[in-house]
Amino acid sequence: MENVLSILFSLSLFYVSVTSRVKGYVAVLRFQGLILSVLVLLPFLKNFSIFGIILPITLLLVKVILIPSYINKIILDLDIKRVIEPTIQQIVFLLLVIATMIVIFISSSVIAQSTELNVIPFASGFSAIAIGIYIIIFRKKLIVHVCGFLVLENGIFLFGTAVASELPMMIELGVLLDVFVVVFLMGIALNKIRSTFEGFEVTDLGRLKD
Amino acid sequence: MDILQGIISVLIILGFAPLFIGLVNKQKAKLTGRIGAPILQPYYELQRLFKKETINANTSSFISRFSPLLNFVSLITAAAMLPVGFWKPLISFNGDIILFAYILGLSRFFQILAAMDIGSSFEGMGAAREATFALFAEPIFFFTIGSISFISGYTSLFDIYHSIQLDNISYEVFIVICSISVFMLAVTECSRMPVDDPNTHLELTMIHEVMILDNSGLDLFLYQYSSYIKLFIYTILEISFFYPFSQQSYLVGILIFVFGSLVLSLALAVVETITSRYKMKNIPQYLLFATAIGILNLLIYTFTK
Amino acid sequence: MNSLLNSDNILFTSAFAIQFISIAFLFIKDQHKALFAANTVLLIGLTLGLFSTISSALFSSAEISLQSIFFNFIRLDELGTFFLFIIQLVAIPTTIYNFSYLSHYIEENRSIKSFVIFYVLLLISTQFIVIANQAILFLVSWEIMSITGYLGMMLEKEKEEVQKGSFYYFAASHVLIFILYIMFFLLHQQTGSWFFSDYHLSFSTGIVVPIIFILSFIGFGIKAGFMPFHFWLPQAHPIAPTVLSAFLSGVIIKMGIYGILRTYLFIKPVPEWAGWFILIVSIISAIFGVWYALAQHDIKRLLAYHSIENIGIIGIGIGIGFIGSANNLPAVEVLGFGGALLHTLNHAIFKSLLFIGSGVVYQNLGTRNIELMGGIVHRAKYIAILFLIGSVAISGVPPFNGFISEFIIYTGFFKTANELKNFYPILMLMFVVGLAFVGGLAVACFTKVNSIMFLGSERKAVKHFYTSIYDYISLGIFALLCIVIGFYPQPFVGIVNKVIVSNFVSSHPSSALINIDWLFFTIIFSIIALGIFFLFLLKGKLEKKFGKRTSPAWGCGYENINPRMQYTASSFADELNEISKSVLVYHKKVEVSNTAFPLPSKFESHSNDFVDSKIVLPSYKFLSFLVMKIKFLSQTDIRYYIGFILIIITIYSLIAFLW
Amino acid sequence: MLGFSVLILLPLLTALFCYLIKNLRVQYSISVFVGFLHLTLTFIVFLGLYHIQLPTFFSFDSLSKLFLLILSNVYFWVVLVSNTYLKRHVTSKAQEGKKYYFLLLNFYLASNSAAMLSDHFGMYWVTVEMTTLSVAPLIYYYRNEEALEAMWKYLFVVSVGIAFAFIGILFLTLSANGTSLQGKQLFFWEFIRSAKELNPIWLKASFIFIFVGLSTKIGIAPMHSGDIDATSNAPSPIAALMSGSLRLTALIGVMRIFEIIIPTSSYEFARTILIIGGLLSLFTAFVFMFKVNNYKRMLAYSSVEHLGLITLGIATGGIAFVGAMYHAIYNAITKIVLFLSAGNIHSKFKTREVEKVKNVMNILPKTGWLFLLAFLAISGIPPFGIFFSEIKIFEGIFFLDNPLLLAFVMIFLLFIFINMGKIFFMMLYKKEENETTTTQFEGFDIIHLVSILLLIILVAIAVSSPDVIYQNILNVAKDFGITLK
Repeated sequence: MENVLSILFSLSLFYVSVTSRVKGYVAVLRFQGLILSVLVLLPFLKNFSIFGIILPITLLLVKVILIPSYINKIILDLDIKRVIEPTIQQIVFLLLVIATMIVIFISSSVIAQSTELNVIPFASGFSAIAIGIYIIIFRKKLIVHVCGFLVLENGIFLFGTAVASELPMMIELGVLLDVFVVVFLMGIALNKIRSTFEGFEVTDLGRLKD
Repeated sequence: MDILQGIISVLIILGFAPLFIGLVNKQKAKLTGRIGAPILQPYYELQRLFKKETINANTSSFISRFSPLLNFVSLITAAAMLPVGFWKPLISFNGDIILFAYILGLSRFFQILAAMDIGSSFEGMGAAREATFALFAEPIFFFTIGSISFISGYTSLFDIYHSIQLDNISYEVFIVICSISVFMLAVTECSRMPVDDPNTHLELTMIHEVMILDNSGLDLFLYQYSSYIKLFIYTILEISFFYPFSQQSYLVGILIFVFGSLVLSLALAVVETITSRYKMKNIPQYLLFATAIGILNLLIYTFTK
Repeated sequence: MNSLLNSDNILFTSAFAIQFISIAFLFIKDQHKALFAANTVLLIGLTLGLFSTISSALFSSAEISLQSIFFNFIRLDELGTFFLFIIQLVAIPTTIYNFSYLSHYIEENRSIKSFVIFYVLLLISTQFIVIANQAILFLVSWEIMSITGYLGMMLEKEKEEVQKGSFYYFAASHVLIFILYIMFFLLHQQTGSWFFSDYHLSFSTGIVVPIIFILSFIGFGIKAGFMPFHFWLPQAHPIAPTVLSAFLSGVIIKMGIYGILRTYLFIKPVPEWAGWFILIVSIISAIFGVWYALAQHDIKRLLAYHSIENIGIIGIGIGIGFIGSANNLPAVEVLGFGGALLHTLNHAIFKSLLFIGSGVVYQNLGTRNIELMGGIVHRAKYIAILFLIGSVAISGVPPFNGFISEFIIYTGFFKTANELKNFYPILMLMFVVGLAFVGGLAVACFTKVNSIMFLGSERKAVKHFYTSIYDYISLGIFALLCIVIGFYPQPFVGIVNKVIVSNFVSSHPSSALINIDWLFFTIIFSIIALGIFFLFLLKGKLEKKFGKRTSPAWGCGYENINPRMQYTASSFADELNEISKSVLVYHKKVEVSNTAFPLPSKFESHSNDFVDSKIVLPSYKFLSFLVMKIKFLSQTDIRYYIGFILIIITIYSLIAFLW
Repeated sequence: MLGFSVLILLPLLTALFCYLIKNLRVQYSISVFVGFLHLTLTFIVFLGLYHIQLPTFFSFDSLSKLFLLILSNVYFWVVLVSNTYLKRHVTSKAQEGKKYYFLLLNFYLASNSAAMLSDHFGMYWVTVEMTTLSVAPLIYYYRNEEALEAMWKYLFVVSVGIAFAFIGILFLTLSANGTSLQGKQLFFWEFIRSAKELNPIWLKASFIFIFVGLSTKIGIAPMHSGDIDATSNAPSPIAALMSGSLRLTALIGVMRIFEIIIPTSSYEFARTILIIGGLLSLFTAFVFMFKVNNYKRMLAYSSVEHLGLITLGIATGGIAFVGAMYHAIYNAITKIVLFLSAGNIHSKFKTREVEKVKNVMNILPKTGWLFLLAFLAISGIPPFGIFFSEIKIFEGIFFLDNPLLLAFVMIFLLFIFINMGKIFFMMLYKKEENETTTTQFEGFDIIHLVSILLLIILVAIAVSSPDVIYQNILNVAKDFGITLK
C-alpha cells in the first residue's frame, strides 16, 4: 500500500517537472499532501487511537487546504504570469529528473541490503528532495521557488515515514507549523516584493553584492 | 727614554714637513726645466701667513674658526703614532691603527664642515669631492696596512712595521705592492697629482685647495701646515715599509728615513711631472684600482703562503 | 633570595606604580597643567626606576627578588637589567623634551592627553618586555608596546602620510607577532614550559632549534629593522611625533636586539653558520642603510635609515659573538657581544639626541626637508653644537661614544683573525673594510646633514627660532652622555662586561674587553681637547695682534651671491648616489628650458626604498589582483546559494565514500 | 518549572503582551525586565547555585549552560540599547517595523533559549526553524529593497538548509536502526551513550547533512552568503544578535552531532570535514576583505572568519577546543560593540559604503574610539580577550594538528587583519582637504555606555580569567572526550 502511494508520489514529480503552469505546481502540491496524509492515516487504520487521528487531520488541513489555497491566493492577488519560462528546456529538465531518480532508486536499493528500510518510499522521498532543489535551481519565478521548497518538504516527510522515524507527534506538528509559517512569511515577502520591485524573477534580487 | 724618542720624532715630523714639500716642489721645477722657488719656500709661506690678519666670511660660523685648530691638533696626534727612524712612537697601543685612521677621519669631518660653513658653492664642491674620494680612499689603507696587521696579528702601527720580515719572496712582493698602493693613497689623501692639482687655482678642478678658499691668516696657516704634515705622515707610512732593512740599529733607521724621504719626494715630483690630472669622475675608478691591487695582492699572498 | 620587602623591591615596584599613576593626572582640565603634572610624576617614576636599576644589578651585586612577588613571571637578570637601564636612561630626557614639544600642540589647541596616556603605557610595557620571564607576558607586553606606539603615532592623525606610515608599522608588528607565536610554541614544545628560565636547548638536537633561531631572527629582525625586513621603519619613524620617533629609534627597535640576544641565551652555543648569517645580513644592512640615508632629504627619514645602519653594526657585533661562541673563544665572544651591547647603549643615546634636535628644528621651521633649512647656527648656536656632537658620535668618529663601541667591534675582528688562523684573517679584513666604508659613508652623510641644516645662510627665511629650556636640558643630557662615554668608557665597559660574563660566556670568562688600554683613549682625547683649547687661546692673542675681521665670501668675482646658490643636499650626495642608482631606486628629474627667454628650470631627486617599492607593495598588489580574479564566491543569485549547498554536500559525500 | 517559565514561557508571554500593548515605552521596559530576569537566572544557573528542572525535550548540560549565558548576555545588552536605537529617525515606511520589534525580539529570545536547551534533535530542529522565523522580519526592519532582498534570501536559503539538517536527523534515526536505540527517541544523551553501536555510513551521512544544513545559519563557507546579506542589512542591534548568538544556536547543533561522532570510528572524517569548513570560511573572509566596500558586510565577513576559527578549534580539540569556547564568548561581546558603533556611524553618515564615510575620529570622537578599540579587540590585540583565545587555538592547531595548517590560518588572518585595518583607518582618519580637523562634540548616550561596559567586561574576563568559566569549559571539553593535562 505504502509503495503504491509512493509511486503515485513519484509520478506527481514527473508531472511537476514537465508542467509549465504555476497552477500545475499547486495542484501537484495538493496531490502530494493528500498522499502524505493517507500515508500517515494508514497506521491509524490498524489500531485506532484518538491521538493518532490528530496528525493526519492537521496534515490534511495544512498541506492540502491551507498552503495551496494560500499560494493560489497570492497568484491571484499579484496576478503573476501563469506560465513559467524555464531557464533550460523542459525536456532536458525531464531527462535530468529521470536520470536522478534512476540513480537514487538503484543506490537506495543497494543501500537497502545493508540496512532494512522500505525502498520505494525512501527513494521517492529522496527524489522529491532532489527535484525540489532542481526546481529551485532551474526556475526563475520566486513563487515557483516556494513550490520547489514545498516539494522538498513533502519529500522529506515521505522520506521520514519511510525510515520509520519515531518523531513524537508534538514535534511533527511543530514541523508542520514551522513549514506553514515559513510559507506564510514568504507570501508576505512576495507581496512586499511585488510592491517594491517590478518583477518576480529571482534575477531582480541582485542588489546585495561586494 | 721611549717618551723622549716619541717627542723627538713628533718634533721631527713637525719640523721637516715643510722642508719635504719644498723639496718636492723644487725637484718638480727642475724636472720641468724651471729654476723654481727655494727649498725653504714653504717656511716663508707659513711665516707670511702667520703675520697676516684673519678674515672670515661673514656667513661663516664658529665651525670655521674651530676647524683649523682641530685639524692641526688631530694631525699632530696622528703624527705621534708613527715610528720615525724606528723609534717607538709617542702613542702606541693595541689598536692604534684604528685610532690613526679615525683621527684622520675626524680632521676630515671638520674640514668638510668648515668648507660648507662658508655657504659658497665652490667650497661645497670641494667638500662633496673630499667626502666622496675619502670614502674610496679609506679601504686602501685597510687593505694595505690593515692586511699586514691581520697577517702579523699586531694591531699597533709600530708593531705592524716591526713585524715585517723580508724572508720569503712572496712576502717581499706583497710588501712592495702594498707600498705602491700606499703611495697612491698618499697621492689621494694629500691631494697631489693626478688626483688633485695643488698649484692651479681653477676651483672646478680642485679638491683640497678649494675647500680653504675663504680662509686666510692664521686659519690658512694652520690648514697649510697641517696639509704639509699630512703629506709627511703618509710619506712616513711609506718609508716605514723599509725599516726591516735596519736590524734595530737606529743609525740605519735614520739613514733609511732620510734617504727614503728624498726618494719619495723625487718620486712624487716625477709623478707630478709626467702625469696630468684625471677627470673628476675618473677618480673613483683610480681609487678602486688601488683597492683592487690591495685585494688581489692580499689574496695572492694568503694563498701562496 | 632575600625578603619580599627589601628596599630594592619596594623601590622597583613603586617606580612602576608611580609611572602608572602619572596617567591619573591627565584628568586635570587645563591641558598645560595636566601635561606638566603627568610628565613630572612620570619623570619621578622613571628616575626612581633608574636608581633601582643601577643599584640593583649593574653595580652592586644585590639581585631583585621579584620572583616571589610575581610568581616567577618577572626576573631581572643582567641582560634584562642592562636593557632596562637603557630604556630608563633614554626615557628620562625624552620625557623632559615632552614638556616643550607637547606644549606646541597645546597651543594649536589640539588634545594631547590621549597621546600622553599612550606614551606612558608605551614606556611601561617596554620596561615589562625586558623583565618578563614568561612567554605570554612577554608577548602581551610586546603587543601592547606595538599598539600604544601605533596609537601614539596618530597624534597628527589627519595627515595622509601619518596614516600611511603608521599603518606600515601596524602591519609589520602584526606579522612579527605571528612569527613569535610559532617560535614560542616551538620553545614550549621543546621544553614543556612557558618560562624563560626553563629554556635551555642545544643546537645539536634536530632541526627544531635552527628553526627557532631563524624564526627569532626574522621575527625580532622585523622589529630591529635588519634589511630586508626594514621596509616599515623608514615609513614609520618620520611621521611619528618627535618624542616617539626618538623613543622608537632609540629604544623600541633595540627590543628586537634584546629578543635576538635573549633567544641566543636559550639556545647557546650556536653553530658557526648562524654567526656568518647574521654577519652578512648585518653588513648589508649597515652599508645600504647608510647609503639610503645619504639619498634622503627628509631629516627624520634619514635618521631612520641611520638606525638601520647602526642596527647593522650592532648585528655585526652579535655575529662576531656567535662565531666566538661557536668556536668556544671567550675572548672573541666578549668582544663581539660587548661591542654590540655598548653600541646599543650608544646608539640609543645619540639617535635620540639627533631625533630630538631635528624635532626642535622641525617645530620652528615647520618642515622636515633639509633642502629648505640652513643657517640655523646663526639662530640657535647651542642647538647646532649639541646636534653636531650627536653627529660626530653617530659617525663613529672620536672622541665620542660611537667610536668606542666601533673600536671594540674592530678589536673583535682582529681577535677573531688571530684566534682562528687560515682563511679567517682575509674574511675578517673584508668586514673591517666594510665597516670602515660604512664609517666613511656616515661621515659623508652627517657632514651633509649638519652643513645643510645648520651652516651657511638661510635657504628659507626663518622668522623667529624659539627654543625652550627643556630642549637644552634633554639634548644636554644626551650630549653629556656621548662625551662621558667617549672620554671615560671604563665604567660602561665594566657594566657591559659584567652583563656578558654573567649571562653569555659560560666557560672561563675572558677579560679581553677590560684589557683594552682604555686609559690611552682618556689621555689622548683629553690631550686633543686641551691642545685645541690652548691653541684657541693662542689664536685669540695672535688675532688681537695681527687683526681679525669678516668680509663677504669670495664669489669668484661674482658679487651678489644669494642663499639659493649654496650647495644643496642632493648635489652634495649626488656623486655617491649616482654610483648606486639601481639599488637606491634613485630618480632625478631635471627640467631646463632652452628657449630664448629661459623659464625657471626645475630639479628634483628622490629615492624610494628598494624592498618597499620593488618587493612588498608589488607582491601585495599582485595578491589582491589574484584575489579579485576569484569570482565564483561572489554570486548574488539565490539559485547559486542553493547550488552551493548541493555541490558541497556531494563533495563531502564523495570524501565520505573515499574515506 | 520556574526556570522553564522564566527562560522560555515568559518571553513568549511578553511577545504576546507586546502584540497587545502598542506603547513602545512599555514594551521596552518590560522586555528589558524580562531580558534581565533571563540573564540573572542564566547566570545563577551557570554559577551552579541553582539547579532547575526542565520538562522533557529540554535539559541543561555544561555546553548549553555556556551558550545560553552568551545568548542571554548578548540579548540583554541589545535590548537595553534598542530603545535609543528605535528613537532614531527612519523612513516613514519603516515606522511600522518598530511595532513588531520587541515582539519579535522576545520571540527570538524564547526560540533561541529553547533551541539551546533542547536535548532532542526534533525539538532542536523545530526551535531552530523558529529562530529563523523570528529573526527574518527583524531583518526587514528598514523596509527598503536591500532589507527585503536580504530577508528573502536569508529566509529561503536558511529554510532549505534547515530542511537538509532535517534529512540529516532522519539519517541519524536510520543509523540507529537495529541497535539498542531502535525505537527510542532522538535524545542527544541516548545517542552519545551508545554512539559506538551506530551505523557509521548513516552517521557520516547525517553529520554531513546536519553540518552543511546548519552552515547556512552558522555562516560556514560557502553557505555563508545568505547570512552575510542578512547581517549586513539588518539594523545594528539585530546584526549584533545574529553574529553573537544566532550563529551559536546553529553551531550547538553541529557540536551535538560531533559529540556523538567523537567516540565512533568516523571521528577522523568528521574532524576533517569541520577543518575543511573552517578553512573555507577563513579563505572566504580572506578573499572578501580585499573586495568588500560596505563596512557592515565587512563586519559580517569578520563573523564568518571567527566562526570559522571556532569551528577549527572545535575540530582540532585539546587546548584549541577550550580556546574556541573562549573565542565564542569574546567574539560575541566584541561583535556587539562593533555593530553598535557601526550603527552610530550609519545613522550619522546615512550610508554603508566605506568611501563615503570619512574622518569619523573627528566627527564622532566617542564612537570613533570605541570602533577603533573594538577593531583592536577583534583582531586579537591584548589585553582584549581574543588575543588569548586565538593563542590557545593556534597552540592547539600547532601541537595537535600539523603546523602547515597553522601557517595557512595565520596567513589568512594576517591579510584579513591588514585589509580590515585599511578599511577601518580609512573610515576613522581619512578626510577631505577642506574638512575640519577640530573634534566635534558627540552626545554620550546609552549605546556608548554599553559599549564601554562591554569592553571592560571583555578585558576583565580575559585578564582575570574567572575559574567558573574555565571549569565550565573544562566540563564541556570533558563531554567531548577531551582531557587537558
